[in-house]
Amino acid sequence: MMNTTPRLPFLQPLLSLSLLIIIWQVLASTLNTVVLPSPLLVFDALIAALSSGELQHHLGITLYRLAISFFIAMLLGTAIGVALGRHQKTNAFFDSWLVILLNIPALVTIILCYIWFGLIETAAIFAVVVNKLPNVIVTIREGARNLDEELLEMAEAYQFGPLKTLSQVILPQLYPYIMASARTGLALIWKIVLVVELLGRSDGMGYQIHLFFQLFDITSIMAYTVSFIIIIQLIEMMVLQPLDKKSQRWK
Amino acid sequence: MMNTTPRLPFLQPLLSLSLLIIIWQVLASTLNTVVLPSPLLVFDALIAALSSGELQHHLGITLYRLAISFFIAMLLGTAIGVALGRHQKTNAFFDSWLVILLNIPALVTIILCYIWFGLIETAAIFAVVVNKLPNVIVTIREGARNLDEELLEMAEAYQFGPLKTLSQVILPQLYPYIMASARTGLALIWKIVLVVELLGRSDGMGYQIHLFFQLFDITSIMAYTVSFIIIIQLIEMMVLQPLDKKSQRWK
Amino acid sequence: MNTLNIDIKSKAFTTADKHTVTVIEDLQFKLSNNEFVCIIGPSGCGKTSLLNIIAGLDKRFSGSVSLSEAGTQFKTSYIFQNPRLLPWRTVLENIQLASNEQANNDTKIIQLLQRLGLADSLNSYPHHLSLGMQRRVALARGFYRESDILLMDEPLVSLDPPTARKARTLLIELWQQQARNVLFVTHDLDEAIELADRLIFISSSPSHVVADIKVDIARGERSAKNIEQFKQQLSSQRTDIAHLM
Amino acid sequence: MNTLNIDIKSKAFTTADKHTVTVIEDLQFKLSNNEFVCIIGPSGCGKTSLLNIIAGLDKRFSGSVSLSEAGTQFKTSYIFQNPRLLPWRTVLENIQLASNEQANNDTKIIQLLQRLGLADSLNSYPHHLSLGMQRRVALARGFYRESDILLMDEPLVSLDPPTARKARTLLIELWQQQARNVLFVTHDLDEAIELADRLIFISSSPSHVVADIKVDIARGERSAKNIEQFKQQLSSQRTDIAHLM
Amino acid sequence: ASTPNEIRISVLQFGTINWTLQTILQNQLDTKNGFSLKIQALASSQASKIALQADAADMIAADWTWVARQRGNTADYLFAAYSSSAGSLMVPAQSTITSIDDLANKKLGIAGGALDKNWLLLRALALKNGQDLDQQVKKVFAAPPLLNQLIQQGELDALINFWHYSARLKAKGYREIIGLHDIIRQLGVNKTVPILGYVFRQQWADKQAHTINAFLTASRQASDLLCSSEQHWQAILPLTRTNDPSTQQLLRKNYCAGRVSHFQQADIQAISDIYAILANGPGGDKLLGSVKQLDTKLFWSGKPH
Ligand SMILES: Nc1ncnc2c1ncn2[C@@H]1O[C@H](COP(=O)(O)OP(=O)(O)OP(=O)(O)O)[C@@H](O)[C@H]1O
Ligand SMILES: Nc1ncnc2c1ncn2[C@@H]1O[C@H](COP(=O)(O)OP(=O)(O)OP(=O)(O)O)[C@@H](O)[C@H]1O
Ligand SMILES: [Mg+2]
Ligand SMILES: [Mg+2]
Repeated sequence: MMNTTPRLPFLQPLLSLSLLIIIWQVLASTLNTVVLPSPLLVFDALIAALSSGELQHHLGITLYRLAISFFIAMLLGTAIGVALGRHQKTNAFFDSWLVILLNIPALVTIILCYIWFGLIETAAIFAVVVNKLPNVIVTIREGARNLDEELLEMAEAYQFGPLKTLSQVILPQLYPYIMASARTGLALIWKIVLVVELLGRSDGMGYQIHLFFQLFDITSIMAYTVSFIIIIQLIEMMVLQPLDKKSQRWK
Repeated sequence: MMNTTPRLPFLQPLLSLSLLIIIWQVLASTLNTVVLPSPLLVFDALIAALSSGELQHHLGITLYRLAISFFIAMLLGTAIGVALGRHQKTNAFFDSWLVILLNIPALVTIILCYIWFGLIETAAIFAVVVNKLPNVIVTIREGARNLDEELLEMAEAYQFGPLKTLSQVILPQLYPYIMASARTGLALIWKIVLVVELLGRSDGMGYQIHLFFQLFDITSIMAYTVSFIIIIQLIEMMVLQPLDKKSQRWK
Repeated sequence: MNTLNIDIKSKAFTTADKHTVTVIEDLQFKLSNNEFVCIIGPSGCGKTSLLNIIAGLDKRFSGSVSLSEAGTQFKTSYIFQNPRLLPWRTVLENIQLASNEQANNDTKIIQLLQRLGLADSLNSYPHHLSLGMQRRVALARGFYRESDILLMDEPLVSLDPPTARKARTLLIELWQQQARNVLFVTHDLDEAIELADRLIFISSSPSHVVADIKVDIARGERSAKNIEQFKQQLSSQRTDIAHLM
Repeated sequence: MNTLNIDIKSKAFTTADKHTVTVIEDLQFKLSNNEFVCIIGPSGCGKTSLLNIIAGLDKRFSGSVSLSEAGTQFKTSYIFQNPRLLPWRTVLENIQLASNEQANNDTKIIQLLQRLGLADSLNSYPHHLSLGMQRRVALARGFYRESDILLMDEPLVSLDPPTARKARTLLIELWQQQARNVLFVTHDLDEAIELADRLIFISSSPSHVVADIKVDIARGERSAKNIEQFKQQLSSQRTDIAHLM
Repeated sequence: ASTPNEIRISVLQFGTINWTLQTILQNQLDTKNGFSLKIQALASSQASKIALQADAADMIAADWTWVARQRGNTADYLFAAYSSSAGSLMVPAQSTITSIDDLANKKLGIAGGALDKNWLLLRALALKNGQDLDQQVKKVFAAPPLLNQLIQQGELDALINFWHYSARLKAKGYREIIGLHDIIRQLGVNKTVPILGYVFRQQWADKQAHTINAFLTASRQASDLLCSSEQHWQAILPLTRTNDPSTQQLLRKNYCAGRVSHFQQADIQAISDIYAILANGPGGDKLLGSVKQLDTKLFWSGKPH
């Protein structure tokens, strides 16, 4: 694989986004339905939502929930995933728990959390974590099962100890799995947060989007979605991609 | 990692499931709320749903949708993931499309699909695929970025050609990523199918579960969930784990 | 095969901290008439880089690797410095996969493996073999494949002397049966003199050819004594390359 | 360090098709008094398996590896048959990580690397080095770490003769500075005679010790000539192990 | 795209409209009135709105507030009144709350989110009394069934929910503080207006006016059957999804009370007045869009436009 770094790192995304917007515009004007508003309409709605300050409020709250549950789920999930991936017996025992946790409908966990904890913030965040956690575990577990045994032997022979082995030998090898988890995880958590907010919060993007949905106001839904995607795209460009580059330096 | 195969492969899951059911029973009887029905109640509801034939009908339809969209998403996602992981330029161009696709709320894609195609089966399946696809792509892409360059060079020197390289060199290395995708994917698709069925189908588990939710009939929701989890657990034990064992034979 | 012209003006690598290091500079030689050529040079001088370029794996260099008859293609077999077997394929499958024939001649593969002392490991996976055994499988893979040029990057290290001896005999035999050009990288001068038609000595990097020496002992007469004598002669006559021996 | 008793009753592997293959059977020897012992045996006989057992990496064998003074622990340095460097760490970091000291002595590391001809590669990543260079880094890593026993699995293959010579000198020097037991696996009898106090010859698998020979040439006098003479003598006296040379 | 005289209608499986529709089918009121009815049961009211958009249904059920808003977006929907059943504000039997003035600092559950018409009208009424509920109560927005559960767990002090959820609470002994129609009356509109109706495209209606009128007749006949005949009521009883006789009775009572027999100019006027109250009240602009004046053309007049 070539490691050619493009001279203008922002040119490519810009071009590709423009193309996407053009496709969107063409589709919108040929179909001409309320369901697919044109980019301009959405942009107007976005500006309106911004200038009323509403968007910032809800976006902020959702991002806050997203951030907390993301970090909890990633940390916990990586720890459990490594443990299960390395200890076949523990895994054989807990595997079915994991299958169950993975496949309980979000609806069920969310309702249970709300009923048990009440309609409070903790319940919402807990519900999101419960929904994301098994995905992280399963992905990291696959990675932990496929570690390079030669390097692990080296670490053992040189008596690295558990901490050094984890940080210097295991985690670097899990990097692609962690990144896959993080990238799909941000998206998944965002989708779960939407449902969590819909079912029992009085603020946040999910709450708002559902209000718009009741009014069938697709334009506003799109505007809110666009604002969120911009944030994620920024995280991708400012955090994840530089991280990729840094951690792949040795290749 | 030890490769000790337990003599009774079904004993472990059985034990762990029993433990889970005991915990559930204890929780249910101490809390004593409609929200957490006891295992026995859920079992009764399950039997009732089975004997009325309703469960089989809805479960069958949901599994059918799940199977089709799962295979489409996995095949397409693996292909695109490998392409993006191996071609940095293509990836730089399409990366933001992927971010967008990942982060469009399921609600939006589902509505758009239904509006465009009508409330038909194709729309439902397409909507599910659109929601799952980017997850597969992102995971496989990480794998494709981290292929062993030495083996790829070997394949090139020995003129394997694209097909043989893919099947003999690339796919075996992607195996853990594909399994991570498959395991989290079944769960994700199931969750999306629930929403897809809620928003525009007159059958399937999602449709049923939401009806039960409106009546706050948690027992029936649990019964339906349990039936689905049993299916997935069977897939795990009959298909995925033997596949794991077979493909890891060489270790 | 017609003459292969190797003319590498420069091969450079970029290091992690963005420096450019020139590894090969103005390295030229020719291969023709199904010659067996050994390449000798210090560790890190660019031998593997050179083989990679010739095998077409590395295209980012300035210069050319070309045939005298333009337009013709050549097929390479490459025995890498480490085995590079597919871990998820058995010994037999690994060798079969590398062949460009439609139908595999399993008897031939088994014969090859037998002569390399691997008759029992036909259906083993590489992870279940010792490193020396893996290297021998890689040898068999390279030998089995029909090709116009055989590249070998220190193929016989990690083998015990009797096994290495057998492998050398086999190599020469196969090369005489299916004539082709061979480029053989080694650090072992004895081995080189025993095998080669020509010895090419390479300087440390940025590397170029410092000596191109014909081994003029007849193939039948390469006894330990004669090899020792040739070596003595070489080191006394060519003091300029004494530091490479 | 007190005496290390190696007594392996049996070491077996299970292959992919569920067969059990016994690789080592009744292999015993002792290590004491900071000896330098070379192990010689055919490829695939179980030398690496033996070192893994001694290093404590493989616990699934019957028999024991024990110290004469029970209860004491020993620290190993292990130079594997392939480099096994952490790809995401630079040369310097790889060596630092392997040390069990609290504070690293970078000057010492740099000195070591310099003597191995790697002064320029301090901050390179392993992937950017040639295989021979990677092996030298692994050497430096093993040498740098303080330990009671140094295990080396064919550490000097893939090195050109001058570099290998330098590495041998360095090894002996370090061993004399920081006395410890050394187990050195090699296929090169010359090298073994030059380095060792004792040569242990091992049969093909299921392997056991077939000869345990003291090298009685004083360390100052191990010239090429004396080594050659020792070899001659050995092969004429011990015809039972001629097939291993 | 449907065959002549056919109506494809998408409704909630357990919604009250489905009681009526099932009765039509069970008694062949559709063929008797000269049309054929095809019911597509869906699991959420949003799903039926998608169905209408996707042209997978000719007719759905919705509030006139939603229709008004959609007309603002150039969707040419029409509304034919069906029921005036409406939600109410409920409290536990032993609660100290006796009027909306007592709501201050209480935990109030609100179904349907911040733009629910029940909530907006309640706020308008409170504002008229000099109280800003939006500031003064602890609002809890959540899904309707979840709210019903939460108030039974004592997590809420009061709850505004949709009418069939309120009815279930009432059957359990919960007390109604005020219903939507009382709120409207106190706001100065002295008429019980329909809330829910059948909604369809104008384009379709222009071609199917006769069928629609036949359908509306059948719908009224079916409702009357349900309220007058015990046998017919028993036939749809499973659709109420409750085994408790008192809840069943309450549901039936409310259902029958909500029937709309005549829809006249006076109703349109009253709805216009309510619309004006909503539009000028808090949150109204969001619910109804920028249109401050009800477009009275949205009501089905019985003939093509
Ligand atoms: N994981 C394994 N599973 C099955 N067999 C194995 C495994 N590891 C090694 N063996 C077998 O054990 C024998 C000894 O292997 P080992 O690596 O110890 O040999 P060695 O003496 O180091 O050889 P070499 O000189 O080639 O490195 C070989 O025949 C090999 O096939
Ligand atoms: N990917 C790379 N990036 C940067 N430098 C590299 C890279 N690959 C090789 N080099 C440098 O190129 C030089 C030659 O490497 P090469 O592997 O060709 O050596 P070699 O002659 O095969 O050595 P050896 O005998 O040790 O195998 C080395 O100095 C190495 O540091
Ligand atoms: Mg090399
Ligand atoms: Mg070995």
